[in-house]
Amino acid sequence: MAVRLEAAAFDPGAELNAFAAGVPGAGAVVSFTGIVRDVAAGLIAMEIEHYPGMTERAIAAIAEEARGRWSLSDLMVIHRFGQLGPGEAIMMVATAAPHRADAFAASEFLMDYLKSRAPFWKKEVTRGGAGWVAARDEDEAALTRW
Amino acid sequence: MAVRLEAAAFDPGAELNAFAAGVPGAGAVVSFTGIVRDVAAGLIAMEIEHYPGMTERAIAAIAEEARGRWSLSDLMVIHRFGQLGPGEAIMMVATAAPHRADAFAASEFLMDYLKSRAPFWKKEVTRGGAGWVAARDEDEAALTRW
Amino acid sequence: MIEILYFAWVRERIGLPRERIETGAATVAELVDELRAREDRYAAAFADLRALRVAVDQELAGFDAPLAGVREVAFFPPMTGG
Amino acid sequence: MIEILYFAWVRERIGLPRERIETGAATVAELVDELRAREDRYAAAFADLRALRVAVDQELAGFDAPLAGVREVAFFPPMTGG
Repeated sequence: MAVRLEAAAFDPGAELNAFAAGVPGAGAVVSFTGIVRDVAAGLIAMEIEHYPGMTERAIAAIAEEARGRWSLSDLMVIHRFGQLGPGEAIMMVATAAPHRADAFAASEFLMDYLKSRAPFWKKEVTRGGAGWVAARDEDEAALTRW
Repeated sequence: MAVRLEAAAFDPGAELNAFAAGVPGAGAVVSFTGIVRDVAAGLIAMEIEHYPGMTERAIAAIAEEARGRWSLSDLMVIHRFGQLGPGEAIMMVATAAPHRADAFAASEFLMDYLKSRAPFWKKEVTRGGAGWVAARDEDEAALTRW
Repeated sequence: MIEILYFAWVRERIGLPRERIETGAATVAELVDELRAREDRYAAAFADLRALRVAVDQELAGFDAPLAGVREVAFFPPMTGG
Repeated sequence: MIEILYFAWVRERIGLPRERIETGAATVAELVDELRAREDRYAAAFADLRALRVAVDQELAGFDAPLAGVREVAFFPPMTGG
Protein backbone atom coordinates (compact mmCIF):
# COMPACT_ATOMS: atom_id res chain seq x y z
CA MET A 1 0.00 0.00 0.00
CA ALA A 2 1.73 3.14 -1.22
CA VAL A 3 0.68 6.63 -0.15
CA ARG A 4 2.79 9.41 -1.60
CA LEU A 5 2.54 13.13 -1.05
CA GLU A 6 4.96 14.96 -3.28
CA ALA A 7 5.73 18.18 -5.11
CA ALA A 8 7.26 16.62 -8.22
CA ALA A 9 5.29 15.66 -11.32
CA PHE A 10 4.52 11.96 -11.85
CA ASP A 11 3.63 9.82 -14.86
CA PRO A 12 0.15 8.26 -14.43
CA GLY A 13 0.74 5.56 -17.06
CA ALA A 14 4.01 4.45 -15.53
CA GLU A 15 2.37 4.42 -12.08
CA LEU A 16 -0.53 2.34 -13.36
CA ASN A 17 1.80 -0.24 -14.89
CA ALA A 18 4.01 -0.45 -11.81
CA PHE A 19 0.96 -0.83 -9.58
CA ALA A 20 -0.59 -3.56 -11.75
CA ALA A 21 2.72 -5.44 -11.93
CA GLY A 22 2.72 -5.66 -8.14
CA VAL A 23 -0.62 -7.47 -7.86
CA PRO A 24 -0.41 -10.67 -9.93
CA GLY A 25 -3.38 -12.24 -8.15
CA ALA A 26 -5.78 -9.38 -8.86
CA GLY A 27 -7.84 -9.43 -12.04
CA ALA A 28 -9.27 -5.93 -11.70
CA VAL A 29 -7.37 -2.65 -11.52
CA VAL A 30 -9.20 0.69 -11.34
CA SER A 31 -7.46 4.04 -11.49
CA PHE A 32 -8.55 7.62 -11.11
CA THR A 33 -6.39 10.49 -12.30
CA GLY A 34 -7.22 14.09 -11.49
CA ILE A 35 -5.83 16.52 -14.04
CA VAL A 36 -5.42 20.31 -13.98
CA ARG A 37 -7.85 21.51 -16.60
CA ASP A 38 -7.85 24.84 -18.25
CA VAL A 39 -10.63 27.20 -17.22
CA ALA A 40 -12.47 29.78 -19.26
CA ALA A 41 -10.25 32.63 -18.09
CA GLY A 42 -7.05 30.89 -19.21
CA LEU A 43 -5.30 28.98 -16.45
CA ILE A 44 -1.66 29.83 -15.79
CA ALA A 45 -1.12 27.56 -12.78
CA MET A 46 -2.83 25.66 -10.01
CA GLU A 47 -1.38 25.97 -6.53
CA ILE A 48 -2.11 23.23 -4.05
CA GLU A 49 -1.68 24.02 -0.39
CA HIS A 50 -1.79 21.28 2.21
CA TYR A 51 -1.36 20.72 5.94
CA PRO A 52 1.86 18.77 6.44
CA GLY A 53 1.40 16.10 9.07
CA MET A 54 -2.37 16.06 9.04
CA THR A 55 -2.44 15.30 5.30
CA GLU A 56 -0.46 12.07 5.71
CA ARG A 57 -2.59 11.03 8.68
CA ALA A 58 -5.86 11.76 6.90
CA ILE A 59 -4.89 9.85 3.75
CA ALA A 60 -3.59 6.89 5.76
CA ALA A 61 -6.86 6.75 7.72
CA ILE A 62 -8.95 6.87 4.52
CA ALA A 63 -6.81 4.14 2.95
CA GLU A 64 -7.13 1.92 6.02
CA GLU A 65 -10.88 2.40 6.00
CA ALA A 66 -11.03 1.34 2.32
CA ARG A 67 -8.98 -1.78 3.03
CA GLY A 68 -11.34 -2.71 5.83
CA ARG A 69 -14.47 -2.24 3.75
CA TRP A 70 -13.51 -3.99 0.52
CA SER A 71 -11.56 -7.06 -0.45
CA LEU A 72 -8.56 -5.38 -2.04
CA SER A 73 -5.25 -6.77 -3.21
CA ASP A 74 -3.61 -3.38 -2.98
CA LEU A 75 -4.22 0.35 -3.25
CA MET A 76 -2.19 3.40 -4.10
CA VAL A 77 -2.65 7.14 -3.50
CA ILE A 78 -0.44 9.86 -4.97
CA HIS A 79 -1.22 13.54 -4.36
CA ARG A 80 0.87 16.51 -5.36
CA PHE A 81 1.23 19.87 -3.70
CA GLY A 82 2.84 23.14 -4.79
CA GLN A 83 2.55 24.67 -8.23
CA LEU A 84 1.14 22.71 -11.19
CA GLY A 85 0.61 23.64 -14.83
CA PRO A 86 -2.44 22.96 -17.06
CA GLY A 87 -2.65 19.33 -18.14
CA GLU A 88 -0.52 18.02 -15.27
CA ALA A 89 -1.78 15.21 -13.07
CA ILE A 90 -2.81 16.50 -9.64
CA MET A 91 -3.34 13.14 -8.03
CA MET A 92 -4.01 9.50 -8.69
CA VAL A 93 -5.71 6.65 -6.90
CA ALA A 94 -5.47 3.01 -7.94
CA THR A 95 -7.10 -0.07 -6.47
CA ALA A 96 -6.64 -3.74 -7.31
CA ALA A 97 -8.99 -6.56 -6.37
CA PRO A 98 -10.03 -10.04 -7.45
CA HIS A 99 -13.44 -8.61 -8.43
CA ARG A 100 -14.14 -5.34 -10.20
CA ALA A 101 -16.98 -4.20 -7.93
CA ASP A 102 -14.55 -3.95 -4.99
CA ALA A 103 -11.95 -2.12 -7.04
CA PHE A 104 -14.50 0.42 -8.33
CA ALA A 105 -16.18 1.02 -4.97
CA ALA A 106 -12.87 1.46 -3.16
CA SER A 107 -11.57 3.94 -5.76
CA GLU A 108 -14.75 6.02 -5.57
CA PHE A 109 -14.68 5.93 -1.79
CA LEU A 110 -11.03 7.03 -1.69
CA MET A 111 -11.79 9.88 -4.09
CA ASP A 112 -14.87 11.05 -2.20
CA TYR A 113 -12.95 11.16 1.07
CA LEU A 114 -9.78 12.65 -0.37
CA LYS A 115 -11.87 15.45 -1.92
CA SER A 116 -13.57 16.53 1.26
CA ARG A 117 -11.61 15.11 4.19
CA ALA A 118 -7.94 15.40 3.31
CA PRO A 119 -6.51 18.89 3.98
CA PHE A 120 -5.74 20.18 0.51
CA TRP A 121 -6.80 23.51 -0.97
CA LYS A 122 -6.59 24.47 -4.61
CA LYS A 123 -5.95 27.96 -5.91
CA GLU A 124 -6.34 28.76 -9.59
CA VAL A 125 -4.07 31.41 -11.05
CA THR A 126 -5.56 32.75 -14.27
CA ARG A 127 -4.85 35.70 -16.50
CA GLY A 128 -7.83 37.36 -14.80
CA GLY A 129 -6.43 36.89 -11.29
CA ALA A 130 -6.12 34.19 -8.65
CA GLY A 131 -8.82 32.54 -6.59
CA TRP A 132 -9.41 29.64 -4.26
CA VAL A 133 -11.48 26.82 -5.69
CA ALA A 134 -14.77 26.59 -3.81
CA ALA A 135 -15.88 23.26 -2.36
CA ARG A 136 -18.83 21.78 -4.24
CA ASP A 137 -21.96 20.76 -2.38
CA GLU A 138 -22.00 17.55 -4.41
CA ASP A 139 -18.63 16.59 -2.96
CA GLU A 140 -19.90 16.83 0.59
CA ALA A 141 -23.12 15.05 -0.37
CA ALA A 142 -21.13 12.23 -1.99
CA LEU A 143 -19.90 11.14 1.44
CA THR A 144 -23.36 10.24 2.68
CA ARG A 145 -23.58 7.15 0.50
CA TRP A 146 -20.74 5.29 2.25
CA MET B 1 -14.09 7.70 -29.00
CA ALA B 2 -11.84 4.72 -29.67
CA VAL B 3 -13.11 1.14 -29.66
CA ARG B 4 -10.45 -1.46 -30.44
CA LEU B 5 -10.79 -5.21 -30.73
CA GLU B 6 -7.41 -6.79 -31.23
CA ALA B 7 -5.29 -9.91 -30.80
CA ALA B 8 -2.03 -8.15 -29.94
CA ALA B 9 -0.94 -7.23 -26.43
CA PHE B 10 -1.27 -3.58 -25.38
CA ASP B 11 0.36 -1.41 -22.72
CA PRO B 12 -2.28 -0.08 -20.26
CA GLY B 13 -0.05 2.71 -18.95
CA ALA B 14 0.76 4.00 -22.42
CA GLU B 15 -2.94 3.80 -23.34
CA LEU B 16 -3.93 5.74 -20.21
CA ASN B 17 -1.42 8.51 -20.97
CA ALA B 18 -2.45 8.75 -24.62
CA PHE B 19 -6.12 8.86 -23.66
CA ALA B 20 -5.60 11.55 -20.99
CA ALA B 21 -3.49 13.65 -23.37
CA GLY B 22 -6.44 13.76 -25.77
CA VAL B 23 -8.89 15.31 -23.31
CA PRO B 24 -7.36 18.59 -22.07
CA GLY B 25 -10.71 19.88 -20.84
CA ALA B 26 -11.51 16.91 -18.63
CA GLY B 27 -10.38 16.93 -15.01
CA ALA B 28 -11.27 13.33 -14.23
CA VAL B 29 -10.00 10.19 -15.93
CA VAL B 30 -11.06 6.73 -14.73
CA SER B 31 -9.62 3.51 -16.09
CA PHE B 32 -10.38 -0.15 -15.61
CA THR B 33 -7.89 -2.81 -16.62
CA GLY B 34 -8.80 -6.51 -16.59
CA ILE B 35 -5.78 -8.74 -16.14
CA VAL B 36 -5.33 -12.49 -16.63
CA ARG B 37 -4.74 -13.76 -13.13
CA ASP B 38 -3.21 -17.01 -12.17
CA VAL B 39 -5.63 -19.57 -10.77
CA ALA B 40 -5.02 -22.19 -8.10
CA ALA B 41 -4.39 -24.95 -10.64
CA GLY B 42 -1.62 -23.00 -12.38
CA LEU B 43 -2.75 -21.07 -15.42
CA ILE B 44 -0.93 -21.68 -18.68
CA ALA B 45 -3.07 -19.51 -20.93
CA MET B 46 -6.41 -17.79 -21.31
CA GLU B 47 -8.17 -18.11 -24.63
CA ILE B 48 -10.72 -15.50 -25.57
CA GLU B 49 -13.25 -16.38 -28.25
CA HIS B 50 -15.50 -13.72 -29.72
CA TYR B 51 -18.17 -13.23 -32.38
CA PRO B 52 -16.65 -11.10 -35.15
CA GLY B 53 -19.16 -8.56 -36.37
CA MET B 54 -21.49 -8.76 -33.41
CA THR B 55 -18.69 -7.90 -30.97
CA GLU B 56 -17.99 -4.57 -32.64
CA ARG B 57 -21.71 -3.76 -32.86
CA ALA B 58 -22.33 -4.66 -29.21
CA ILE B 59 -19.41 -2.59 -27.92
CA ALA B 60 -20.35 0.39 -30.10
CA ALA B 61 -23.93 0.24 -28.79
CA ILE B 62 -22.75 0.08 -25.17
CA ALA B 63 -20.37 2.99 -25.74
CA GLU B 64 -23.10 5.09 -27.36
CA GLU B 65 -25.41 4.36 -24.44
CA ALA B 66 -22.73 5.51 -22.00
CA ARG B 67 -22.19 8.75 -23.92
CA GLY B 68 -25.91 9.41 -23.83
CA ARG B 69 -26.24 8.82 -20.11
CA TRP B 70 -23.26 10.72 -18.76
CA SER B 71 -21.49 13.94 -19.53
CA LEU B 72 -18.25 12.52 -20.92
CA SER B 73 -15.36 14.20 -22.70
CA ASP B 74 -14.28 10.89 -24.22
CA LEU B 75 -14.21 7.15 -23.68
CA MET B 76 -12.05 4.26 -24.81
CA VAL B 77 -12.57 0.49 -24.97
CA ILE B 78 -9.85 -2.02 -25.84
CA HIS B 79 -10.59 -5.76 -25.74
CA ARG B 80 -8.27 -8.55 -26.80
CA PHE B 81 -9.11 -11.94 -28.26
CA GLY B 82 -7.05 -15.05 -28.93
CA GLN B 83 -4.47 -16.50 -26.55
CA LEU B 84 -3.21 -14.55 -23.53
CA GLY B 85 -0.65 -15.39 -20.86
CA PRO B 86 -0.90 -14.84 -17.08
CA GLY B 87 -0.40 -11.21 -16.10
CA GLU B 88 -1.37 -9.86 -19.51
CA ALA B 89 -4.06 -7.20 -19.84
CA ILE B 90 -7.29 -8.65 -21.27
CA MET B 91 -9.09 -5.40 -21.78
CA MET B 92 -9.25 -1.79 -20.71
CA VAL B 93 -11.90 0.87 -20.43
CA ALA B 94 -11.19 4.54 -19.84
CA THR B 95 -13.56 7.47 -19.41
CA ALA B 96 -12.86 11.18 -19.12
CA ALA B 97 -15.25 13.81 -17.81
CA PRO B 98 -15.30 17.24 -16.23
CA HIS B 99 -16.60 15.61 -13.00
CA ARG B 100 -15.45 12.37 -11.44
CA ALA B 101 -18.93 10.97 -10.72
CA ASP B 102 -19.65 10.79 -14.46
CA ALA B 103 -16.30 9.20 -15.25
CA PHE B 104 -16.74 6.55 -12.53
CA ALA B 105 -20.36 5.71 -13.38
CA ALA B 106 -19.64 5.43 -17.10
CA SER B 107 -16.65 3.14 -16.52
CA GLU B 108 -18.66 0.84 -14.27
CA PHE B 109 -21.54 0.82 -16.71
CA LEU B 110 -19.25 -0.03 -19.62
CA MET B 111 -17.69 -2.86 -17.62
CA ASP B 112 -21.01 -4.29 -16.48
CA TYR B 113 -22.32 -4.36 -20.03
CA LEU B 114 -19.11 -5.60 -21.62
CA LYS B 115 -19.06 -8.47 -19.11
CA SER B 116 -22.52 -9.75 -19.85
CA ARG B 117 -23.64 -8.30 -23.17
CA ALA B 118 -20.61 -8.32 -25.45
CA PRO B 119 -20.02 -11.71 -27.11
CA PHE B 120 -16.74 -12.84 -25.54
CA TRP B 121 -16.06 -16.19 -23.89
CA LYS B 122 -13.04 -17.03 -21.78
CA LYS B 123 -11.41 -20.43 -21.56
CA GLU B 124 -8.74 -21.14 -18.97
CA VAL B 125 -6.01 -23.58 -19.87
CA THR B 126 -4.36 -24.91 -16.72
CA ARG B 127 -1.97 -27.75 -15.92
CA GLY B 128 -5.05 -29.65 -14.77
CA GLY B 129 -6.93 -29.21 -18.05
CA ALA B 130 -8.97 -26.59 -19.89
CA GLY B 131 -12.37 -25.17 -19.05
CA TRP B 132 -14.76 -22.40 -19.99
CA VAL B 133 -15.12 -19.68 -17.39
CA ALA B 134 -18.67 -19.71 -16.02
CA ALA B 135 -20.70 -16.52 -15.97
CA ARG B 136 -21.22 -15.19 -12.45
CA ASP B 137 -24.70 -14.45 -11.16
CA GLU B 138 -23.33 -11.19 -9.74
CA ASP B 139 -22.41 -10.05 -13.23
CA GLU B 140 -25.95 -10.47 -14.50
CA ALA B 141 -27.36 -8.90 -11.33
CA ALA B 142 -25.04 -5.89 -11.77
CA LEU B 143 -27.00 -4.84 -14.86
CA THR B 144 -30.20 -4.21 -12.93
CA ARG B 145 -28.83 -1.05 -11.31
CA TRP B 146 -28.50 0.93 -14.53
CA MET C 1 -30.99 -20.63 -45.99
CA ILE C 2 -29.88 -19.47 -42.57
CA GLU C 3 -26.33 -19.26 -41.27
CA ILE C 4 -26.07 -20.84 -37.82
CA LEU C 5 -23.10 -20.00 -35.60
CA TYR C 6 -21.94 -21.75 -32.43
CA PHE C 7 -19.51 -20.38 -29.87
CA ALA C 8 -17.53 -21.61 -26.86
CA TRP C 9 -18.71 -24.97 -25.47
CA VAL C 10 -21.72 -25.02 -27.80
CA ARG C 11 -19.27 -25.00 -30.71
CA GLU C 12 -17.15 -27.69 -29.06
CA ARG C 13 -20.12 -29.91 -28.29
CA ILE C 14 -21.59 -29.68 -31.79
CA GLY C 15 -18.14 -29.91 -33.33
CA LEU C 16 -18.30 -27.07 -35.81
CA PRO C 17 -18.29 -23.26 -35.67
CA ARG C 18 -20.96 -22.57 -38.28
CA GLU C 19 -23.20 -24.19 -40.86
CA ARG C 20 -25.79 -23.11 -43.41
CA ILE C 21 -29.10 -24.86 -43.19
CA GLU C 22 -32.43 -24.90 -44.95
CA THR C 23 -35.21 -24.61 -42.39
CA GLY C 24 -38.93 -24.08 -42.25
CA ALA C 25 -38.78 -23.06 -38.59
CA ALA C 26 -40.78 -19.94 -37.78
CA THR C 27 -38.98 -19.15 -34.52
CA VAL C 28 -35.65 -19.80 -32.83
CA ALA C 29 -37.35 -22.35 -30.58
CA GLU C 30 -38.59 -24.30 -33.59
CA LEU C 31 -35.10 -24.18 -35.10
CA VAL C 32 -33.72 -25.60 -31.84
CA ASP C 33 -36.22 -28.44 -32.00
CA GLU C 34 -35.12 -29.23 -35.57
CA LEU C 35 -31.44 -29.20 -34.59
CA ARG C 36 -32.03 -31.35 -31.50
CA ALA C 37 -33.73 -34.00 -33.65
CA ARG C 38 -30.70 -34.28 -35.95
CA GLU C 39 -28.04 -36.00 -33.84
CA ASP C 40 -27.04 -36.65 -30.23
CA ARG C 41 -24.36 -33.95 -30.28
CA TYR C 42 -27.04 -31.35 -31.07
CA ALA C 43 -29.37 -32.80 -28.45
CA ALA C 44 -26.49 -32.55 -25.94
CA ALA C 45 -25.69 -28.96 -26.88
CA PHE C 46 -29.33 -27.86 -26.61
CA ALA C 47 -30.20 -30.00 -23.55
CA ASP C 48 -30.74 -27.03 -21.23
CA LEU C 49 -31.87 -23.83 -22.90
CA ARG C 50 -31.44 -21.88 -19.68
CA ALA C 51 -27.67 -22.32 -20.16
CA LEU C 52 -27.84 -20.82 -23.66
CA ARG C 53 -28.12 -17.40 -25.20
CA VAL C 54 -29.22 -16.53 -28.75
CA ALA C 55 -28.38 -13.74 -31.15
CA VAL C 56 -30.49 -13.12 -34.24
CA ASP C 57 -28.69 -11.12 -36.95
CA GLN C 58 -26.09 -10.17 -34.34
CA GLU C 59 -28.55 -8.83 -31.76
CA LEU C 60 -29.38 -10.66 -28.52
CA ALA C 61 -32.85 -12.20 -28.77
CA GLY C 62 -35.21 -14.60 -27.03
CA PHE C 63 -36.02 -18.15 -28.10
CA ASP C 64 -39.40 -16.88 -29.26
CA ALA C 65 -37.80 -14.55 -31.83
CA PRO C 66 -39.26 -15.00 -35.36
CA LEU C 67 -36.95 -16.14 -38.17
CA ALA C 68 -38.69 -14.49 -41.14
CA GLY C 69 -36.05 -12.60 -43.12
CA VAL C 70 -33.27 -13.57 -40.74
CA ARG C 71 -29.83 -14.36 -42.17
CA GLU C 72 -27.84 -15.37 -39.12
CA VAL C 73 -28.63 -17.09 -35.79
CA ALA C 74 -25.97 -17.71 -33.15
CA PHE C 75 -26.07 -19.95 -30.07
CA PHE C 76 -23.63 -19.57 -27.18
CA PRO C 77 -23.33 -19.74 -23.39
CA PRO C 78 -23.68 -16.60 -21.22
CA MET C 79 -20.92 -14.18 -22.13
CA THR C 80 -17.80 -13.79 -20.00
CA GLY C 81 -15.94 -10.83 -21.45
CA GLY C 82 -14.43 -7.92 -19.62
CA MET D 1 0.62 27.58 24.68
CA ILE D 2 -1.27 26.42 21.62
CA GLU D 3 -0.03 26.42 18.05
CA ILE D 4 -2.65 27.92 15.72
CA LEU D 5 -2.43 27.22 11.98
CA TYR D 6 -4.26 28.94 9.14
CA PHE D 7 -4.65 27.64 5.59
CA ALA D 8 -5.82 28.90 2.20
CA TRP D 9 -7.84 32.14 2.34
CA VAL D 10 -7.94 32.07 6.14
CA ARG D 11 -4.13 32.29 6.09
CA GLU D 12 -4.27 35.04 3.49
CA ARG D 13 -6.88 37.06 5.37
CA ILE D 14 -5.07 36.84 8.71
CA GLY D 15 -1.73 37.36 7.03
CA LEU D 16 0.29 34.58 8.64
CA PRO D 17 0.43 30.79 8.42
CA ARG D 18 0.81 30.03 12.12
CA GLU D 19 1.31 31.55 15.53
CA ARG D 20 1.72 30.37 19.12
CA ILE D 21 -0.66 31.89 21.59
CA GLU D 22 -1.41 31.75 25.27
CA THR D 23 -5.11 31.21 25.81
CA GLY D 24 -7.55 30.43 28.56
CA ALA D 25 -10.20 29.27 26.09
CA ALA D 26 -11.86 25.99 27.04
CA THR D 27 -13.20 25.24 23.55
CA VAL D 28 -12.46 26.06 19.92
CA ALA D 29 -15.46 28.40 19.90
CA GLU D 30 -14.01 30.37 22.85
CA LEU D 31 -10.65 30.52 21.07
CA VAL D 32 -12.39 31.93 17.99
CA ASP D 33 -14.02 34.63 20.15
CA GLU D 34 -10.62 35.59 21.56
CA LEU D 35 -9.07 35.79 18.10
CA ARG D 36 -11.95 37.80 16.67
CA ALA D 37 -11.52 40.37 19.43
CA ARG D 38 -7.86 40.93 18.54
CA GLU D 39 -7.94 42.77 15.22
CA ASP D 40 -10.14 43.36 12.19
CA ARG D 41 -8.25 40.83 10.04
CA TYR D 42 -9.16 38.11 12.54
CA ALA D 43 -12.75 39.30 12.72
CA ALA D 44 -12.86 39.18 8.91
CA ALA D 45 -11.40 35.68 8.76
CA PHE D 46 -13.83 34.34 11.36
CA ALA D 47 -16.86 36.32 10.19
CA ASP D 48 -18.81 33.25 9.02
CA LEU D 49 -18.02 30.05 10.87
CA ARG D 50 -20.11 28.01 8.42
CA ALA D 51 -17.42 28.71 5.82
CA LEU D 52 -14.70 27.33 8.12
CA ARG D 53 -13.46 23.93 9.21
CA VAL D 54 -11.36 23.12 12.29
CA ALA D 55 -8.78 20.48 13.07
CA VAL D 56 -7.68 19.83 16.65
CA ASP D 57 -4.32 18.05 16.89
CA GLN D 58 -4.64 17.18 13.19
CA GLU D 59 -8.09 15.60 13.40
CA LEU D 60 -11.24 17.27 12.08
CA ALA D 61 -13.31 18.57 14.98
CA GLY D 62 -16.32 20.74 15.77
CA PHE D 63 -16.25 24.26 17.17
CA ASP D 64 -17.39 22.80 20.49
CA ALA D 65 -14.24 20.67 20.80
CA PRO D 66 -12.46 21.11 24.18
CA LEU D 67 -8.91 22.50 24.20
CA ALA D 68 -7.59 20.84 27.37
CA GLY D 69 -4.26 19.18 26.53
CA VAL D 70 -4.45 20.26 22.90
CA ARG D 71 -1.20 21.35 21.17
CA GLU D 72 -2.40 22.39 17.74
CA VAL D 73 -5.57 23.94 16.30
CA ALA D 74 -5.99 24.65 12.58
CA PHE D 75 -8.57 26.80 10.78
CA PHE D 76 -9.28 26.48 7.07
CA PRO D 77 -12.03 26.54 4.42
CA PRO D 78 -13.71 23.31 3.23
CA MET D 79 -11.09 21.13 1.61
CA THR D 80 -10.75 20.88 -2.15
CA GLY D 81 -8.26 18.09 -2.77
CA GLY D 82 -8.50 15.21 -5.18
